[in-house]
Amino acid sequence: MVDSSTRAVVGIFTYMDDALEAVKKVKAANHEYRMYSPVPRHEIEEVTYPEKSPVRIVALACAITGCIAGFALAILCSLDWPMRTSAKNVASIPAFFVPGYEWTILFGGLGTLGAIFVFCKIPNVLRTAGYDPRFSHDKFGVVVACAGNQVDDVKKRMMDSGADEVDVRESL
Amino acid sequence: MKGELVQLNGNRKQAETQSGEGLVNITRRRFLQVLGATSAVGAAACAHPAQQEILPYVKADPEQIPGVAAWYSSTCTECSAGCGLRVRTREGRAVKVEGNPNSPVNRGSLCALGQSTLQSLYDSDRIRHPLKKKGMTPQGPVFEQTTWDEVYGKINEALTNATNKKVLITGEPQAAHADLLTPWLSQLGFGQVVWDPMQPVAVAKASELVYGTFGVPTFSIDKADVVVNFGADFLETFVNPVGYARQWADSRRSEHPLRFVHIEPRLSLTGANADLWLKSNPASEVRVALFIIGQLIQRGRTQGLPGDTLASLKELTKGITPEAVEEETGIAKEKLLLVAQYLSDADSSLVLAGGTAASTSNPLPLQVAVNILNVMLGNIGKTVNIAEMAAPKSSASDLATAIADMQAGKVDVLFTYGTNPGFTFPAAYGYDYAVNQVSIKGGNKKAGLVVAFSSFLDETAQLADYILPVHTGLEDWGYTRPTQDAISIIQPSMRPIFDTQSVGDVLLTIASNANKSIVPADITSFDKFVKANFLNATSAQAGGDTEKFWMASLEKGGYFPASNNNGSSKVAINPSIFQLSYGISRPHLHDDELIIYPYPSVKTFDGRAANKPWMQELADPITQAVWGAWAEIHPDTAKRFGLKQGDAVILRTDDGEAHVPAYVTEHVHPGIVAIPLGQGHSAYGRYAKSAGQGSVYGLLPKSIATDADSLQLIGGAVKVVRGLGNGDLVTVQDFSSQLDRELSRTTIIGGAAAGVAHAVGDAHASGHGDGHGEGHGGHHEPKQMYEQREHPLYQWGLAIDLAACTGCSACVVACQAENNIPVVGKKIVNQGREMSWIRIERYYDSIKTEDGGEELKVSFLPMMCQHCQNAPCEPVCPVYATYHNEEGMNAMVYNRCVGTRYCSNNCSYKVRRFNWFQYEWPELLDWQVNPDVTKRTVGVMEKCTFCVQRIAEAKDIAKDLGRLVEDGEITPACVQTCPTQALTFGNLKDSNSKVSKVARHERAYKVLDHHLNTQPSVSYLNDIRYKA
Amino acid sequence: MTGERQTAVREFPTGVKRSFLVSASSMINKIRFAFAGACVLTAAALFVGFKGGSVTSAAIAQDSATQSSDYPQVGVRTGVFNDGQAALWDLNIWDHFHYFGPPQRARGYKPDQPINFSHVIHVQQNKMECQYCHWSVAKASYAAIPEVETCMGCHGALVAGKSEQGKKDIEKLKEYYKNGQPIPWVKVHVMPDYLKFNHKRHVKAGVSCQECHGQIPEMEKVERVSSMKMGWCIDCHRQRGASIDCLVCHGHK
Amino acid sequence: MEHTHSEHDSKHEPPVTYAEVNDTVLKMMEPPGTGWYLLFFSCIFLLSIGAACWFYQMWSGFGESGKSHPIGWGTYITNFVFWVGIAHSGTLISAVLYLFRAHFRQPIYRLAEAMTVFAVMTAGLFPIIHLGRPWYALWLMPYPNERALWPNFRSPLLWDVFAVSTYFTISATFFFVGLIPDIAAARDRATTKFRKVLYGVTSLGWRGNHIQWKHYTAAYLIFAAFATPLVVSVHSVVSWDFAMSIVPGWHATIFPPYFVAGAIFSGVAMVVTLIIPLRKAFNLHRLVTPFHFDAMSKLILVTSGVVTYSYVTEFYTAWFSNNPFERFQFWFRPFGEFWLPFWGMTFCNCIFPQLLWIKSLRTNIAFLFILSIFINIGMWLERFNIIFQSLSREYIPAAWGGYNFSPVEIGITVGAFGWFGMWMTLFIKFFPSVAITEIKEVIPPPMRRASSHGSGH
Repeated sequence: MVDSSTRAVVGIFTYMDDALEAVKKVKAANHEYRMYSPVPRHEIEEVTYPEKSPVRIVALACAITGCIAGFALAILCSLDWPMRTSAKNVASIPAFFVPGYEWTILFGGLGTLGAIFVFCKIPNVLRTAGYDPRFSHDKFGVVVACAGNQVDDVKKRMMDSGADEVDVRESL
Repeated sequence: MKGELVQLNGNRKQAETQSGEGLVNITRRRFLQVLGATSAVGAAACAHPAQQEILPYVKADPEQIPGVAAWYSSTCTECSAGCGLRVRTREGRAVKVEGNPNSPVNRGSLCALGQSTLQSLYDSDRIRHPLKKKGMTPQGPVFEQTTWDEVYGKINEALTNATNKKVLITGEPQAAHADLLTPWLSQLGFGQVVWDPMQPVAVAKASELVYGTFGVPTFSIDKADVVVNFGADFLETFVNPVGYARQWADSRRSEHPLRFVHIEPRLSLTGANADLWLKSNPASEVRVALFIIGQLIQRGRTQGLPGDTLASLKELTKGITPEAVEEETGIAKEKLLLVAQYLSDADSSLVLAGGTAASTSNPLPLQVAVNILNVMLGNIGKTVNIAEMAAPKSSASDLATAIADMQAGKVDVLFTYGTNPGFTFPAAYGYDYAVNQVSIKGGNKKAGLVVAFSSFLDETAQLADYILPVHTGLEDWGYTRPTQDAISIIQPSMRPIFDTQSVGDVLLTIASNANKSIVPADITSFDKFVKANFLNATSAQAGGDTEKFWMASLEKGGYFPASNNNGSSKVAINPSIFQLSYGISRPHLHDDELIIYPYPSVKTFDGRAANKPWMQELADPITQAVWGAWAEIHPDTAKRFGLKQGDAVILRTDDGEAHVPAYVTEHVHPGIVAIPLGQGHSAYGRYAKSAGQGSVYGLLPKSIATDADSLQLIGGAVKVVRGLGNGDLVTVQDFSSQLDRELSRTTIIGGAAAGVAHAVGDAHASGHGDGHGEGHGGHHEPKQMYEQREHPLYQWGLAIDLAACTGCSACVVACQAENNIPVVGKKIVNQGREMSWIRIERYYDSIKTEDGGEELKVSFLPMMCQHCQNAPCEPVCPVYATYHNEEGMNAMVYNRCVGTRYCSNNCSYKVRRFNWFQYEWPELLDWQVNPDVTKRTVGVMEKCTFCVQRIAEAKDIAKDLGRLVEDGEITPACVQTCPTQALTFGNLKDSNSKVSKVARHERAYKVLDHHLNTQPSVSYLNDIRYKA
Repeated sequence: MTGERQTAVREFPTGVKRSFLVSASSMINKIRFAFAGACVLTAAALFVGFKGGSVTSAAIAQDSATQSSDYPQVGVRTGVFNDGQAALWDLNIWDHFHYFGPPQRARGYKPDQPINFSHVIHVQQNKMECQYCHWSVAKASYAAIPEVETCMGCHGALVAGKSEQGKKDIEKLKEYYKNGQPIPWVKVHVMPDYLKFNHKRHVKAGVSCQECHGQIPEMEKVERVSSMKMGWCIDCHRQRGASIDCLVCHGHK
Repeated sequence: MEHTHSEHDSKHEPPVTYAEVNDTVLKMMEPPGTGWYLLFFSCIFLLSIGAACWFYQMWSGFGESGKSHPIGWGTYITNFVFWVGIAHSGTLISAVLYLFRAHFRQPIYRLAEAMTVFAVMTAGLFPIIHLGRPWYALWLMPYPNERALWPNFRSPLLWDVFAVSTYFTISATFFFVGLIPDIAAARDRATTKFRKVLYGVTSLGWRGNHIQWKHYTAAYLIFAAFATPLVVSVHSVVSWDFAMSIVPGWHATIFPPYFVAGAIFSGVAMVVTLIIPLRKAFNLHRLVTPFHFDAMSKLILVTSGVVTYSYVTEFYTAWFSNNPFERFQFWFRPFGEFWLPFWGMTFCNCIFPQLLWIKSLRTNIAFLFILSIFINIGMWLERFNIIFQSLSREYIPAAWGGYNFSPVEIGITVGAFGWFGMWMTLFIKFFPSVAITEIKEVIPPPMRRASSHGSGH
C-alpha cells in the first residue's frame, strides 16, 4: 500500500456539517482519512471515533500504582530505620495517607500525560501530510490518503460535500 | 553594639586545641553551603578548605590522655566564701568548674559567679604582659609593654627613695596572702588597706558589741524553725550564699520546714523565697527589730538575756506601739505582731540582718538589735555559732583615710591588687585623683610609684603607672580557711596562659629585691610557701609521710576536719549599745528625688563579674533583665515621674549620674529606686564597658557608715530624670502571671503544725480548692492511643524540687559552660533569641491568706527540655532531627537539622533554641569550649540534652566495667552545681533510683501534662509556702 | 504552503502503525546516538568509580599475604557494594572530583606529611604494634598521635635511618624535638565536627584498625581508603548488632 | 457563551467567530511595547531585591529575618500559605468549574491556571527560604543517600513536600496540556523565526486531527478529575501544618475547609486583580464581559461568607472547649497587643466584600479592582494572624514574645511578587493567555445547514 504513488487529498471546509458529510462519504468508500478541526466537537467524535478512549484505563492503572507506591514508600522508608517519634507507631498508616493520596494523583496525572503522548502521537517532530495552518484557525479539514487512481473519486466526494477547495498533494 | 559576642563575618579565627583536634573553619564551609543552596552545581570543586593538622605533644604528660578529662581540686577566689572547686581540664585547659564535694563550704555545689571564674581565666581583655603607662588620651590611659625586670627595678628604686607612706590596697585577702602579708607589710613598712564592699563589716562590729568578739558568726539556718531576716541576701551574696542556700533548702524540703520572713524595701531573690515578704520603709528595719524585742519581752521570751540588759532593753523599747511602728516602717501591725508571734513560738529561730537594707548610714543599731534578738531567743550556740567567726578586714574608713593621705601627698608608693576601689568606692572620695597625686608628685615632689598587680585593666589598674599581670585564681597557688581548722587549697589547674606571675611571687620578689627576708630561705617561691604553711598547719594529721599527705590533700582539695565546734552560748553584751541611736536616719527628699537603693545581685556582685559575658547574659532572677543595670521603680512613683517600663532614666546626684532603663515593678518601696550594683564600668573590659553607662558607686554620697566602717549604700537621695527615649531594657520574660495555668504549683502548709496540708494547683488558691485535685502529673496515668514505649535499660529522668529551688540561676551558667551555649549579646537577646537551655521562669501570683487577703507568691520554675514521652516536637520534624530514643530521651541531632523550627513552634514548653546566627567565641574565651560537646552551626535547633555527653561517658565507663550505669553516676551540669540540690537525675526505669523516688513524691507533678498528655521525663515537686 | 506540501512527510501510511521515530531526520538520530553514548560513558564512569582510585582490600590482602603476618589480614570493611562504600551510589568518582565535599572527606585523600613517616618500615618491616605509638586507642576516644618523645626513644640515639631521605627526615624529627615543637602532622581521617567516634569502644568490640583505616602497614604514605560516611558506619553497626541510635555518635563529641 | 451572545445581539454586534477569537488572543502576543518592558523590568528589579535579600540572609544567618523565639514561623510561611492559596482558585476555575460546566470560566481560566502554576512556583520557594539551612532542603526528599536515612513521613512538613510538588506537577501538566492546541494555533500564525521555533517545539507537533482530539478531550476530563481533589487536598495539607500541632489557635479541626475556602477566596480575588488590567490593556472586552465579573463577584461573596463563618466558628470552638489556652488565644487576637492585623483582616475579608450584595457593584470594574486588592491584603493578614498571634501567646507565659519585622523579609516578600510577576509577564507575551480553543468550543460551530444539535455543549 505504501508507495510513492500514494496521494493526500486535502479538503478544506468552512462549515463543520459539510466536513462531516465529506467524512461520511470518504468513510463509506473505505478510505483512510484524518479530519482536522480547530476545536474538539462531540459531533465530530460521533462520526469519526465513537468508541471510548483508552486514556481512561491508563489513568486508572497509573493512579492505582501511585497509591500503592506512595504507601509503600512511606512504610518501607519508615521501617528501614525505625525511629520513634512521640510514641507513635513507626509505620503510622493514617499519616501515610497523604503520600499515598498525593502519589495517586501524581502518578495518575503523569500517566494520563503519557497516554496523551502515546495515543495522540506527540511529540511529533515530523511534517504532516495534508496539514494546513488554517485548520487551527477557523477551517475544518478532511485529508485522505489514497492511491493515485482514487484521487478523483475522493476529490469528487469532497467537492460534493461543499469543500471550499480540494488539494492534492503529490509526494506523500 | 560593642562587646557583643556575635561576630558574623569578621575575625573568624581557626582555633586549635592542643591535641590538634582543629575546629572546622566555619567561614569557608558556610560559604560553600550558601553556594550549594543557590547553585546545585558543585562550585565547591574548586574550593579546598585548609587541611587540618593534628599536633602531638612533644613530651608525654602522664596526667593527660588525649580525649580524657583530668580533674584538679582547687578553691574559688571570686568571693571570700572560699568554696572548694573541682576543675575539669582537657588537654591542659580548664573547661569547666564544679564544686568540690569534699569542701564543707559548698559541698559540691557552686554558684553562678563561681562557675564563671573560667571567664576570669579566659577573659579576652586580660593583661598579657607587664604594662607601663605611656600617657593619657581622651579615651583613657595608654599602656605599652614592658618587662618584669624593669618594673621590679622601678619598684625597688621607689621603695628605696620613699620617704612618706607606702600603701598596699588589697581585697579581702585569702588566708595564704594574709599569712604572707603579715611579715611583708612590717618588713617593708607598708600600710595595708583592705577594701571589699561585700564584707558584712557591720555584722562583725555588732558581734563585738554583743558577743564580745569581732567577726561574722556562722549561721545554721537549717536548725532554725523560724528565720526572720532584715535584708540579708543569704541566698545570693551574703557571706556564703552556696552553703546557706543548701542549709535553707535542706530545711524547706524536710518534714518541718522553717518559716521564713523577709523584711526589706525591695523584693530580693532571698525575699522572693520567703513565706512572707514585708515591704519596709527604707532604713526603718531597726524599728521593726526593736518592736519585736519589745514584744518578746512582753511575752517573756528573754531567757538568753542577762538581767541588767533586760532592764535597759525594756527602757529602750518602752513606748514602741504597734501603731507607731506601722507608721514608721510601713508594715501592717498585724504582720509585725505575727512575726513576733512566730519568733516567740519557735523553739529555735534565727534573726539576720545584712545586705543593702542594713547598709544605712548607721547600720550598727539594727545589727545590734538583731544580735540581741538572737540572744533573747536562745539562738546563740544553736543557730548562731559565735565560736566560728570570720573577721573581715575590709574597712571603708581605712580606705577613706588612705585616699585623704594620698590627696594630701603623704603617700609615695601605692600598690593595689585584688580589689577595685577605683570603681567600688564612692566616686565622691576622688580615688582616681588621689592616685594621680601619688603618681605625679609623691610626697617629696619626686615621682611616686603606683603599681597594680592585676590581670584586668579595671578602673583601679588603669590608674597605675605600671601593671604587673598576675595569675587568675585557676592559675595560682594559695589557700583559704573556710573554718578555723579547715584549709582549702588553691591549686593551679592549668599553666598560666600569659606572661603572668602569682601575686605571692610578686610580693616575695619585691621583698627579696629589697633585701628583706620575710620567709625562710628555703622558700623561694609562693607555691613552696603555700605547701609549707599547709603542712605546718596540718602537721598533726600529716604523720610521717608529709609528701603523701600533701598529694592526698591536693587531690581532696585541702584539709577539712569535721567541725564540732558549736561554741558556747556565752555572750558579753557591751553596755555601750544603749548609747546607740535606734532611730531612723533618712535624708529629706525633694519632689524629684528618691532614695537610692543599690543592691548586689547574683549577676554582678559588687561589679567584679561585670566582664564575664555569662554573668551579663544571665537573666536576673527577679527582673529577668540581662546586660547592664536597670532602675526598679514602683508603678506609683513611675507615674509620678512619667516613666514607663524601659524608658531611659537618668539618676543624678551632685557626685555623678547614671543612665539606666526604668524597670517598673510593684515589688519595690515607692520611695526608693533600686539598682543592681556593679554595672556601668568605664574600664575592665569590653563586656563591662558595653553594659551600661554610669556607675551606681558614682552616685553614692561621700559618707561612710563610720560606726560600722562599711559603705553606706542606702539613704542617699538621688534625682530621677526622664532620659531621652528608650533606655534599652532587655528582659527575657515580659509576662509575670501564670494565668491559672498551673505551671509552678505550691503546697500551702499552714499553722504551727507543719506538714503538707493540701495542694493547690497554683498560687491562686481559689478555683482549685484543696485536696488532690486534677493537677497531679506525678500520678497521672498515661492515656495512650499507641502502645507504650519500651525502654530496655534506662529511662533518664529529672526531678526538680521547687521547694528547694531558690532561683539563683547557677544551673543556667553551669549549662552554658558545659554545653557550649553561645552568649549572643544584648541586641540579639532583645530580639527574643537568647540561647540558654535552662530558663528560670519567675511568676508573681498571689495566695489567699486566712483573713481573706492576698499575699504575694513568687515562683521560680526552672524550665528546660522536658524530654516528653509524647513529645509534640518529634513527629513534626520532617527529617528525624529530633526523635525519641530508647533511653527515653528526646534526642536532638544537630547535624541532621535543616532548620524548619517546627519543633520549636510545637514545643509546649518553648525550650528549644534556634541558632539564628553563626555564633563565635571571641579569642581566648574560645579556650573554654567543651570539647565533648558539638558547637552548633547556624540554622539548627538546639536544646537541653540531659548532658548526653556525660551520659555517654558514664555508659562508656560502665561498659568497661561490664555493668550498667549505677544511680548517681550521671549528674548533668545543672544537677551537679545546684546549690540546694533541688535537682535529681537518674534512671526512672530503676524504681529504687533516687530520681524515681523523688518523682513518686506526693508533691510531684508534671508541667502541662494534665492538659496535653505530653508525659514529660521531668517531674516537679510543688513549692512549699506557709499560710500567712 | 506549496513548499510545505512538497517536503511533506507521511503522517499515516495506511495499515501501518507508524512508530514515533520512523523517518526521523538525521538530527534526531544524532540525538539518539548522543544519548546512547552518554549512557555508555556514564556506565563506564560508574565502573571506574566503583573500582578506581583507592587501594582496595583485595589487592592489599594479596600483596601482603607473602610479606608479613604480624598484623591481621583484614580488609577495609566492605560497604554496601564495595570497599568502604556508604551506599550503592556512594561512588569513588564523586570523591575524585570532590563534588560533594572537600578532598579531606574523600577516599583517596593522601596528603604530604611534614616527615615522610613510613608505616611500611615501622609496622611491616620492624613489626611494631599499632598501639605502641597510638597508645591511647584502647583508652580513649582519640587515637593518640605519638609524642615526639616517643619517636626520639629510638631515633634519638639508635636509629639514624638508612636511605638519604630517611636520614633527612630523622634529622628533621630531631629538630622538632630540640625546638620543643610538635610535628604538624596532616590529619588524614578528617571527621566532621558533629561526630563522636570512640576508638576505645570499637577496639574493645574487636574491630580491627584495618577495617576502617585499611592496610596501613602497607602504606608508605597514609591514605584514606574508606568513605567513612554515615551509611558505611551504619551498615557495620547493623551487621554487628551495635546500636544505631543517633545519639551514640551525634549530639556530643 | 450564550450570554455573551445575547448581550452582543442586544448591542447589535455580530457574534464572535472562531477567527475573531484567534485574532484577538494572538494579538495579545504581538511584539512587546514599552509598557510591557517597563512591567517586565520592574518585576526583574523586585526579584533582584528579593534574591539579594535571600542571599544576604543565607550568608549572615537566618536571624536576618524577623523570626524569634517563640515565633519560629512568620512572614515566609505566611507568604507560602498566601501563594498556595492564590494558586487554588486557578485550579478551581480550570478544573472544578470545568467539571461543573460553568461557562463563565472560559475566558479567565487560562490566566487563572497560569496564576496557579506561577503562584505554586512562588509558594514553593518559601519553605526553602524559611529553612535555617536551605542548602540541606534536599533532605526533605525521600531519595536514597549515603547516610542511609529517610525523611519522616509522619511530619506534616513532609506532607507539604508531597502535596506541593504533586500540586505543581499536576497543575503545570494540566496547564500545559490545555495550552498545546492554542500554541499550535499560535505556531500556525507565527511570523518571526524565534516564535516559530518556540511554538513549534512547545506545541509538540500538535495537529488537531480527530484522533488527537478524541484522546485529548478524554484526557482533559481526567486531568480535571485529578486536579479537583487537589484543590481540596493541597490546602488541607497546608492547613495541617498548623492543625496537626498543639499550638493554641492552630490545633483546630476546622482548618482544612477553612483554609480551602480562604484559598479560593483569595485566589478569585487575585484573578480579578490580574484580569482587570489585562482586559484593559489588551482590549478583551468582548471576551471578558460583565457577566464574568458578576459570576466572580458571586463566588467572592460566597467564599467570603464561608471564611467569615470559619472565623466565627474558631471563636465559638475556643469558647465552647473551655480550654484556657484556646480561650486566651482567641481573646488575645481581637483585644490583645496585636489587634490591628486581626481587625484589618476582619474588615478586608468579612465586612468589605458584603458590598457585593449590591448588584451594580458586582459589575463595577473599579470597585472590584479595589476590593480584590483589599481581599488579597486581608487574606495575607489572616495567615499572618494565625501564625504570628498563635505562636506569640502559647502555653508558657514566660516564653511569650513578639516579632521583629526586618527589611530582609520584606525584601524577600516583595521579591516574590517580582518573581511571580516576571513569569506572568513573560507568559502573557509569549503564550495565549486566553484559552483560544475553549472559547471556540462554546461558540456555535459554523454550519451551512441549521443544526439540530444546537450550539455549545
